[in-house]
Amino acid sequence: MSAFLEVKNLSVAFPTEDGVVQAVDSLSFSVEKGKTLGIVGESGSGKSVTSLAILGLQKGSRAKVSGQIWVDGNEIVAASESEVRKLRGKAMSMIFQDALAALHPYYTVGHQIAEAYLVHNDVSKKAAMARAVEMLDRVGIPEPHKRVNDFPHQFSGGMRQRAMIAMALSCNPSLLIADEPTTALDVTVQAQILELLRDLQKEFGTAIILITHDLGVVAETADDILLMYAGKQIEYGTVRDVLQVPQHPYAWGLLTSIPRLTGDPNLALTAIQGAPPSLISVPSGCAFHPRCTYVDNVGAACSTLIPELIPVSEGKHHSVRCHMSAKVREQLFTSQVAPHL
Amino acid sequence: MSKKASLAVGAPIEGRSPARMAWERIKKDRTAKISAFTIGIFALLALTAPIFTWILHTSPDQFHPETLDPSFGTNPIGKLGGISAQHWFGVEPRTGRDVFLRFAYGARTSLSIALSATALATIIGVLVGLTSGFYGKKIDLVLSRTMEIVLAFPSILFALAVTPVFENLLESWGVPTGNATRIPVMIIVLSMFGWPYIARIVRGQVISIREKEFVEAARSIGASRVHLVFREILPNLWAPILVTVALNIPTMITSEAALTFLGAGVIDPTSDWGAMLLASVPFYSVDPTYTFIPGFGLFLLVLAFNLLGDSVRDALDPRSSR
Amino acid sequence: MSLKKKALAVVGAAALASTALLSVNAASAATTFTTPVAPIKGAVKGGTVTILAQGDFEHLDPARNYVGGTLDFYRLFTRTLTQYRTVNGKTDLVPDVAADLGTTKDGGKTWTFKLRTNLKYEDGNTITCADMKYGVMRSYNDDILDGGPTYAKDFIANPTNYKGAYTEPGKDLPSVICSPKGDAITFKLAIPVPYFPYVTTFGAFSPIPKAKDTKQNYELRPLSSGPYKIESYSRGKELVLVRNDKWDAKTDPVRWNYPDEYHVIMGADQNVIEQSLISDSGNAKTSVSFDTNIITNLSKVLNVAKYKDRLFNFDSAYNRYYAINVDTVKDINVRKAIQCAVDFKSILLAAGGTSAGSYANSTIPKSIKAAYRNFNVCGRDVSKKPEAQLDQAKAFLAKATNPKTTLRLAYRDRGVEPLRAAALEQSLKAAGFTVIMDKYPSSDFYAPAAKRGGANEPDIIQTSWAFDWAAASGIVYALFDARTMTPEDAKSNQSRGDFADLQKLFAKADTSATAAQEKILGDIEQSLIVDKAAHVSVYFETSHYMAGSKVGGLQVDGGYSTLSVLGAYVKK
Amino acid sequence: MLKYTFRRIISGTLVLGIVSAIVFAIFYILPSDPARLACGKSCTPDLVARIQVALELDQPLPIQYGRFIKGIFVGRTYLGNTDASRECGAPCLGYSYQTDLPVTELLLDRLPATLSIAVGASILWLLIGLSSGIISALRRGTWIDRTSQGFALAAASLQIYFVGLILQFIFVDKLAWLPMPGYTSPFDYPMDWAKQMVLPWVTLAFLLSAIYSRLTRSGMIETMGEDFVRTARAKGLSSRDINLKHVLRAAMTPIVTVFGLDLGSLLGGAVITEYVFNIPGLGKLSTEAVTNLDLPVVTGTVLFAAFFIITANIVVDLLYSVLDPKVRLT
Repeated sequence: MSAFLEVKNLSVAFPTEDGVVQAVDSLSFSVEKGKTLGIVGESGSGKSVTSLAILGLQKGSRAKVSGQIWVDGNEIVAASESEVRKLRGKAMSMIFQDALAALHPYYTVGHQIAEAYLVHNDVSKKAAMARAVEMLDRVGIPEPHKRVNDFPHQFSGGMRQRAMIAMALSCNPSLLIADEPTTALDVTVQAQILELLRDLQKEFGTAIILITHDLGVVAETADDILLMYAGKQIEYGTVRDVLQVPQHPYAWGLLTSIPRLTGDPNLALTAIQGAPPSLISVPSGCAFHPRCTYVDNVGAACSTLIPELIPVSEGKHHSVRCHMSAKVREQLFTSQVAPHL
Repeated sequence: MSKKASLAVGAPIEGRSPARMAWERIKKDRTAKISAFTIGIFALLALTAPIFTWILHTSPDQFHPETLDPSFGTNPIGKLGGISAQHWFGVEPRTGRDVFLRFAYGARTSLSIALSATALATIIGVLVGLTSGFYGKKIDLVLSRTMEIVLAFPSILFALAVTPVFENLLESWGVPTGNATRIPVMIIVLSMFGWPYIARIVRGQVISIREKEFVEAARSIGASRVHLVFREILPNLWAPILVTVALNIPTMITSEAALTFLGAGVIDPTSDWGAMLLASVPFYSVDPTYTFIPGFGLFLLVLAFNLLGDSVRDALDPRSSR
Repeated sequence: MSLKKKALAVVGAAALASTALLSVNAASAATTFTTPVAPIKGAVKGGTVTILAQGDFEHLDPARNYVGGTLDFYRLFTRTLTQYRTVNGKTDLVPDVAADLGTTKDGGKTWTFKLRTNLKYEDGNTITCADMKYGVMRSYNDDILDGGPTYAKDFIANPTNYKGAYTEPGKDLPSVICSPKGDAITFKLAIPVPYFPYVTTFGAFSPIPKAKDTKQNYELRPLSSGPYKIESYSRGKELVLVRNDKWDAKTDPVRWNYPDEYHVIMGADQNVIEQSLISDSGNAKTSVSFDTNIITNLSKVLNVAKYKDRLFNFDSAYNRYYAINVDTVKDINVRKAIQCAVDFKSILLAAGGTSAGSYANSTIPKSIKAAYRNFNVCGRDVSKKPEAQLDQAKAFLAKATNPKTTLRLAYRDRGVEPLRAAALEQSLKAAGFTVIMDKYPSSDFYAPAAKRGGANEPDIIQTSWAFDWAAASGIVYALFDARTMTPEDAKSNQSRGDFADLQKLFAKADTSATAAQEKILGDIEQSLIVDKAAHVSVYFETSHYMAGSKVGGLQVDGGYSTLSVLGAYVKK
Repeated sequence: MLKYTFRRIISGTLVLGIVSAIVFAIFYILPSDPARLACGKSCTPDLVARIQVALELDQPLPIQYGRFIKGIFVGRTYLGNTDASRECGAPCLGYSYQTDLPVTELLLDRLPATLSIAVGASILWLLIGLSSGIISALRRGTWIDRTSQGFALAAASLQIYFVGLILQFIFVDKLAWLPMPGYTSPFDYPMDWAKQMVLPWVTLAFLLSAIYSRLTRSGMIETMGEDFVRTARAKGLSSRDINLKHVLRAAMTPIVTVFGLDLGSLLGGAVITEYVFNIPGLGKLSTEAVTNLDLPVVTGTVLFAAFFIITANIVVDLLYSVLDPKVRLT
């Protein structure tokens, strides 16, 4: 079975007054039906831009998109807006980060869900509203037939996020992109939402892309992980591989900065030094090199050459972008990183 | 009329030397440069008007009956309102006064009244806005209500109506009649309706700045209120004030011309663009040049100020729409 | 410009008019016009003629009416003893309630008019001689019925010192006598008034039944004796006239009755009415105005053919002049210098050029042939050389033994008057004078300008005069006779002239017959302008009235110098 | 909502009261004597004294003001300057010095002309302003956008009294397509009414549509960047639906506000437009009254205009709560 979503060499660039911003650079990955891919990175690393590119939402803007995106056999990058439009909402839909901003303030929640349903289904408005109630019920909104007439601002944060999910799922999409769906929510609600996503995935066999900066969330929900830094994928593999034997120093940094109940409480948490780079002036060579503690192991290449994405080991679905050799990485991981995990 | 809509002024400017950054942006902005140049020309014309009196050997008030055709509705002899080497913009019907000189001296009147009114409105607006925003509570309530009430006045109508009243008042204090009372009255009336716009913006800004750390810091080391207001808060307000002032000037210019056009402004023989337009009404159909010149001058100057105002706003707050 | 000022100016003249002589169309008095007026060519009946007015009528009470446009208009419902009839551009005096133009056997001291006996009011009652007499008697109460001319009271002999029908309700006015049959009325006058039949055109000589007189409220609903009656009158807003079916066209030599209704709509301002008439839209098509001269849009309407057709241009009675105050400007050479410095051209330009008026050397118009003199002012024919004579002005100023080079110019802040004053200021300056411009508010000008003495007494007064009827007597007595003045108030003698030689001539004129009197008055004016240099007439104003395209039958009325609506009809 | 409306009306009335007090005070403290102004041409000191009593000018100012306010709400009785007393029914704003007509009546007489201008012009400027603004926003950066926005910027810098005369010169004098502007009753002569109103409408709409075009454009563009618009696209809505139902709907709210305020201030008298075109509306009435120092009429027009502005403010606030569900009126 070929992957439901196949992204090949995706690049997105924005021309600005101060030069071209390469927001996403030659990204390749795939997601199969019923599976979840977690895309992880700091803000500005290109996660959201990638998701918008998949939905073809940069069409008509100044963004320059290149590469290929195949959704259920349809290529998105070269397709026209009207062709992509037919796929949106139905073949693929998206849950946005800030549900308050992402919902229209002047329309009721029910109206907005029904609207999404109406676009792709030739039914009466009444039937669409019934669908909205059904979806709200499904995502766990109490008294959905009443709340369906509420405006977004009348919902609590968690409920708004559920409403977003209801809207995104109203047409049973095959691909769901969830952009930081739980960031703004408190932990219990966060768990409920993730639980909900999992249930729905089981029921509908949806492919999910979960965009987050929270490795913990990914660990719980995803099948694959894609690690992004400054617009590039720097590590890609199964959750198991990436979390257990992470290859990239950035991944090490991320993992050691998470407090764990199981680890050695005497070991200090290490934070990644420095700040994420501005996309206007991406460091030359490996974009991570100014923050990388292991540059000395390589030398000049780090600041001059952009490392290739190479498989960690032959034939394995786990790749990394780093100048260090596999051997050095393994050594460093076992000696310096593993103790902190 | 809808100036209120375009007065949306951006958030406080932060970062390193915002003035420098804004200046850099303006220097790159061609529209801003052309506008500034146009305004400069008008200002120069206004300043050097007496030189032209000397060059043309006549004054803006001098009648030239020889340039008029007494039978044809007192129209200037010759095409385009009597434009000639002697009378560059033609002459006025009925009197034969030189239109170029009246235009130049009119720029003087219009600009000086508009700028004085803007200055006065800004001073009042800033003081009221600062007081209202900084002290809050009852003072704020009273001042905000005052602004509300002033804005509820039908401004043109009221300005027209109070002009004779103020004039009477000044006269009763011994100021001679005519433009000696009219001009100060106009400045007062124009600024009377101009200050609330500025005060409103300043107040909003002060409220947002008031609680900022640096103010808190100054407060904590026991700085006086005057020091706080003038040394800590005011310097951070120059950007929104500048934008408001920049966009206020063209409004003042047009209001001045409108008041004069409606007969409550500058009185003949003092030159003024609004007065020229008013005087052109009986002749617009036979001598459109005479209507066109002050009208177009007014348009150019206002457009230049509007464009420059927009540029200043964009430069100070690039996030605002462009 | 409203004609109201004409009336105001005339009030002053009326008081002196006791010896005046009417010269316009005097010859027609010999003929009688008792037959109905000939129909207007092409006129049709029906429709409504609208009259646009800036304000309400000052007074509609016949005894109080003294305003040009209203004097024309009120004839639609008021008949007077005699009246003017204008047809085909010719104005004649005709008997109206009277059956003849009056006869006198004692050189104008006693006048008898035969009366028509078959005339009816709108209520069906017959108009009687007693009603005519009552009309005169009530007009004596000019304290209550103010505003009108006082000719009746001034001319009719009053041996019993009668005070009016309201003050002395039981008393009689013995100088007005009705014949036993009631078919003739006789007036015994205090002095001979050869032109008395012209005086009887005024409203005091209209029939008013005593029973219907409501004193000062009568003007709200005057009883009609003409072809129309008042249907409704809302002061300041609207007056509606409808046909009066009791009126008999066969008895009326003056009036027509083409439209079904006349509507007077009041309260729009000058420019609104001008534009409305020019636009010819809506009911403006059937509209006309008698108080709105086209001023603001004059250049436009004069230069566009389609407007010209609807425009009525005619000389008004208005003369614009400068009075030179001989009390303050004592040296004749200074006055002559001022006279020479007056730039007729730039002043008329400021007023609107030759379409707005015509140059005049004299305040007596050319049309008053018996009195007009074609003299030069400052040695030149002003209609040919209207420019200022600056060299002569400077020469005169140099000759002055008592030089006065700083002059106060008094003028009114109204319309183009400040601009005209500015034009004079400039030429005076060019001649070497310093000018202090004294602008007075429109509402308060005549009194301060006429005040004698004080630091602010003007040296030159920019003012105007409109004659009540076309005779030198209506002009010269009012403007130049020193006897009108008091030590404090120059009244209408703004130049404050009191010259012994001229006063002698006045005395002679007082007792002279018509033609001789006019000649003497003409001499007085010429002397005052040429020899005394106390007066500079600049121009006569031209009236420009406009009518809607659907109004026909309008005529320039020689009696009232206005556009008459008597023959108006709505074009089909 | 009802409670809020009620409260707003109360506070609006209060503001109107303050405005009226200020207007009243300024005009009646004025050195020139109202009685002298009301007296007219043939004035005598005796008559002035009589008028002073008739107009109650001999009373202290607060009492005069109190009676003035009483007149507005319940009417009042004037002595009249002759002998009969006059009943002036509520809302009584006194009598004009110039025409002696009740001010209320004068205002109502002039209202239709002003209403004609305001309604006609506002329809026109909304149509032009909104459509050009929408097109500009949708075609952002294209020549259509640049042309229309350049035009709008220029138009916003033009003056009614200049454009009015120039348009009149072109369309009335040169081309003779239109009659001189003025006011005729639309009920008697609808075509003539429209023809005479065209120029005032176009002139006013020309300038205001420029402002609305800029406002609409910037509002649309700002809204287009909102997250909810992205959501709508992600749902697969057509661009038509997105622009009309999502973008425009959100961008309209502030425009409705501005429109309400503009219309409100226009209803009090389109002073300059009426003056330029000589339309006998409220604005023209007020300029005439100012020229003649007809204080009761001046007071009346200023109050009437303030009434419209304040009412417009209240209506706009209520409307806002309907348009924007987030706004809660408390």
